[in-house]
Amino acid sequence: MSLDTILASGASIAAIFSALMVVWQRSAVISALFLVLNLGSVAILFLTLGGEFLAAVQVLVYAGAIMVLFLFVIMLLNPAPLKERFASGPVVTGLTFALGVLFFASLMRGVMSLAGAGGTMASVGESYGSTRSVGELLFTAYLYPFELAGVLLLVAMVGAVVLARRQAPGED
Amino acid sequence: MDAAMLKEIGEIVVRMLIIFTAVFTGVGYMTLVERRVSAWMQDRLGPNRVGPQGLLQPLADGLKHLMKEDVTPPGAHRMVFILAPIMVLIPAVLSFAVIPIAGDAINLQDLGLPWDWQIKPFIADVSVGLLILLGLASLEVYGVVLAGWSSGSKYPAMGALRSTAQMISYELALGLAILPVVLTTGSLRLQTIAEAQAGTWFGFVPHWNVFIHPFGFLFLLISIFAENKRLPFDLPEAEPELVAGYHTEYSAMKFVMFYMTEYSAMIANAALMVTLFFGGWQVPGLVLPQPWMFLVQAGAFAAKTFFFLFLFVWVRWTLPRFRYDQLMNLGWKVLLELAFINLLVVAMLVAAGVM
Amino acid sequence: MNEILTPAIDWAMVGPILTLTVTACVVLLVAATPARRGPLPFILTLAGLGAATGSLLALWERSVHQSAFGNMLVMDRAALYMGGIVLFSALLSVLLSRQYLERVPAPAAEYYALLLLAAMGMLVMASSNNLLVIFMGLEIFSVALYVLSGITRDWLRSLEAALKYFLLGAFSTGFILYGMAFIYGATGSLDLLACCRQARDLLAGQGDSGMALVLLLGLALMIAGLAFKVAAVPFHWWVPDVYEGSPTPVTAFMAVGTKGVAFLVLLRLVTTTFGDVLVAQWTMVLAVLALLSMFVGNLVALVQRNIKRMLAFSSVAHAGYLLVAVAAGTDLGTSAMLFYFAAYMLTTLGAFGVASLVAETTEKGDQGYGMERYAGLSRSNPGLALAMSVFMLSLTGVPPLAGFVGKYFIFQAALQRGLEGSRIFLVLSVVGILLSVVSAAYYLRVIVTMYMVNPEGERPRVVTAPDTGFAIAVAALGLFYLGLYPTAVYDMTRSLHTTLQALAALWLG
Amino acid sequence: MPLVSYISLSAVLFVIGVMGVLLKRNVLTIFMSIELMLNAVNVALAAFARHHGGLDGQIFVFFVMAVAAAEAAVGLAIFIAIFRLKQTTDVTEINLMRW
Repeated sequence: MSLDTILASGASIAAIFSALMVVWQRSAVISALFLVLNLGSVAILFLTLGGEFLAAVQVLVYAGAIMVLFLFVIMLLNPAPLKERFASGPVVTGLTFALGVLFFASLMRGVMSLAGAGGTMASVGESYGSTRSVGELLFTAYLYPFELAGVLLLVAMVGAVVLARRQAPGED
Repeated sequence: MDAAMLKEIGEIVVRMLIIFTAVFTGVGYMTLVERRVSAWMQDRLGPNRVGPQGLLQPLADGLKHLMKEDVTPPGAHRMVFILAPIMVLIPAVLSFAVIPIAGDAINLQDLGLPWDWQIKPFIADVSVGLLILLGLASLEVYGVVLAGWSSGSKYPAMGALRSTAQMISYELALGLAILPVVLTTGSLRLQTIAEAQAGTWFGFVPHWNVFIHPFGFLFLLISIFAENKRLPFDLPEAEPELVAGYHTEYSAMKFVMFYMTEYSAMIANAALMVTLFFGGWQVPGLVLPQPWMFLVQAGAFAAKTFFFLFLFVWVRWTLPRFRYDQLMNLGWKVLLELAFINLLVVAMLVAAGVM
Repeated sequence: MNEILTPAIDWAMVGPILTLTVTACVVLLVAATPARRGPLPFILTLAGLGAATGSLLALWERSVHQSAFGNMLVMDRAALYMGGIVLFSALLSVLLSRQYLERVPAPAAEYYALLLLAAMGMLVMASSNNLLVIFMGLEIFSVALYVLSGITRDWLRSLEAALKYFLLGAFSTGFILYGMAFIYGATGSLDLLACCRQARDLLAGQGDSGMALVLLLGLALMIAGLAFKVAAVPFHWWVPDVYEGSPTPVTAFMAVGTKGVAFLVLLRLVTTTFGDVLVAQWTMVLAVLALLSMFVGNLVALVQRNIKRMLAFSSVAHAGYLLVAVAAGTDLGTSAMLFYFAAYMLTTLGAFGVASLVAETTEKGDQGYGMERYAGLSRSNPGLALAMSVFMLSLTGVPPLAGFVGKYFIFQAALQRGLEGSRIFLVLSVVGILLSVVSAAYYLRVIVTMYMVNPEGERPRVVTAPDTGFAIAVAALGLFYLGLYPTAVYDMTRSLHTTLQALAALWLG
Repeated sequence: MPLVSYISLSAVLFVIGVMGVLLKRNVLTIFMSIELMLNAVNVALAAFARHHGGLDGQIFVFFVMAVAAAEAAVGLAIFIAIFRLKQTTDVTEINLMRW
């Protein structure tokens, strides 16, 4: 086994475990912590897939900004842990589980077809996934969506301010 | 296990030993430096009894904390309470892994040691080193939030909320302040950035980024003060308001971890400033054979870093504290915009071919 | 360092999108000044929408296949047509909003800016030819609409709508994204043109055979995600709550815009990109979705006592009719769908516009969407009652209104497929026509209430501002125009199908 | 790891996320489950990109992150606004409207 395979397998196990814990935990804070662990494992998976820039951005943006925002809001609201683990009674929960298993089975039916000869990884050069190569694509071929991302962030910023701002008296 | 692999592991271990020993010694003695300098500024003596000039004081402090009772408050969330100090310390220490302390690798045989090992001047050679540093800095927030939350008490919670808001806010300005350097250097690898600052203008002005990007440096300096929650921005731990902020409820070794985090983050940030803006390990015009080159460069790096550490202490005991709204206004309404304008100007100059 | 050469930009092509973005930014700047309370944001918004429409029309006369940014943006006539519908509905919705915003606690300037940005996102999605751009457009307008539906943030009902819309919208985005990931995995490209070629090769047995299943999975997931956005059963649970809780002009715009661009993307996917691959599969899926939507929408609408919820379920039913047309996959189906959509836009905007006027605002939020509030409206506001009757009749599909003509085209397309031997389309058309008759019950109940039921106590006159009245009148008259003279628009939609096909032919060429 | 392992992992994560959305009653946890789904998509995209040897998938992941950030900002703002009016994050208690 190569180092990459060991790393990827370990990260996969950590990712699945932490994902399960996100759903299983009652307390939102603990869930968020496991989600951070999940994001970290996925960052390692990105590394094994040759996406070093992606891995750094995953840590920086996802773990470092988005999840911090999550935790910040959880702390601000400080909701009491809910007594029930799931929203509905055992029957509905069981049915949902059955639905999930069905969905998973149909997904896997498609996915397993990749197990054949076609599911190999292309060999890529040293610069694959480097900051420069990703950046160059972003500013040439993907310039248009890149600009759109700017608009999207503007929308989100305006929206967050509009919704969360405390209203000053006499304001419209 | 064959010899080659053994050699590789050995090299890594030596690298880590060198850098982490330096860091932890630095952390220990920074506590002493802070107390002595503050005493000096306030016309006191400070701790000078344990060892000559109080040099053994950090050891004594460590021993004392080890033997103290470790209290977990009744309202605390036990697991997270224990996890928080670890989560805050690890990223702070990890950030040293990508900072280069000298130019070229050194062979242990040059030092008169029997092993033919090449010791690189950094632990990990990462092409996105700067991003990793920023990422680790943002991960430090978790420990803070969790410490405040898990203590199950009001003051830590308030302190943690303040810290988080402050750290998130100033992270943006910090990133924007650094970007001009990346723009002119064209790399996120710290060693490349340091190497790019070799040489001098007119034979005596070193080719350091601080002379190219003075504003960037200024903004970075201010953001770092805020990131580290040092005076004049130590609102999260403002004693008169919040006892000790997010780590109010911590005692013994867990408290030491927070304390160590504060100082190692300080050292890391000072080293970052040196690497980005003050030529890193560069000593202009110096050419020496190995191993002297390595040692002098490492020494120069340490000296430059210490200068900034001293600045941190100096400022702490000189300036009064801001109000919290002033702090937020400065971050969001002044620093962010200025840093952005600075970046825009540099970008235009680069595009125009001036830089 | 080697230079990075940024691509040349065709400014005319991004004209409509850019105009909307810039206008939104200007409105946001105005929001920072005292002028935010005046009429300036409203006027600027109208001007921006007008300018965007102008630049859209200017593009219409250019060649049929115009693209920019390496085919990421394709302003073909289908995109322009749907873009026109989006802009027109934004225009009407803004006209309806001004009076509404005076009595509800919402920041008007930000409201207009977000509405403009939502329209911009819809234009992006309608004109995109790349999975990534489709996704970005979808997200821009979705995020803007999440905010808009909760913009009256002192009302729990509105925030509840925002919450539900947000959670379910983000959930469905996950499905669309996963579908995109699989399509990318199977074809190796995000560009619909390249996907199109690769998909044909895959299905023809060239390339990696394992990928065919992955492609099918991707398409299925994307259809499921888009079915969320167009509010098709069984992905419709969010619709009644979100439509009821959101500010009414936002509901109108949301119902039209989201559906329009989602349907266009669906159309592009199934008729152009995967037009002759996996046909049996996607036809069946869409047909089943259509059948369920028509059933559930019409039957649940029967028992609604709240006009907004009734219109919400009616919109589910209409999503069903539109899906029938898409499923047909023929040129008749495509043009019927596009034509029906124009009629749907006018009725929806008009009906929600009247609903927003008749409602009254209290501390806790909008009240008075109950059916009983329409009692006696014919006496207090005869014009409004007449307009509402027109909308209800058009929704039912009564000649000579546009709704009738649209339904006629749709069921004609379905029947044609049915007569060619596809049994499911026979079922679809028969069921659809029967359910249309059933739907008359709840649409006519509104008219009956307005004209024949006496109100309890005095029915106060509803005050209609000139701009609101104008918007409603335009919608009502437009229905007559489309119903009496459908040829102009129908010919246009016929030609749109040709451009979509021509595009595919050009790609495969 | 071969491609099929990565995609299987992504499917597992995606289904866990879907289950979380359907089963949980805390809005924050539901939103976190949605983030899990997006993460699963990211794994699939990066793996497919590596499979094809192109970078388009990685670029897509980058945009998904931007979108996740935008959604987080708006979503959390909605949660805060609701919490301000009604002190709860329990979806089953946010139910003014019923049919």
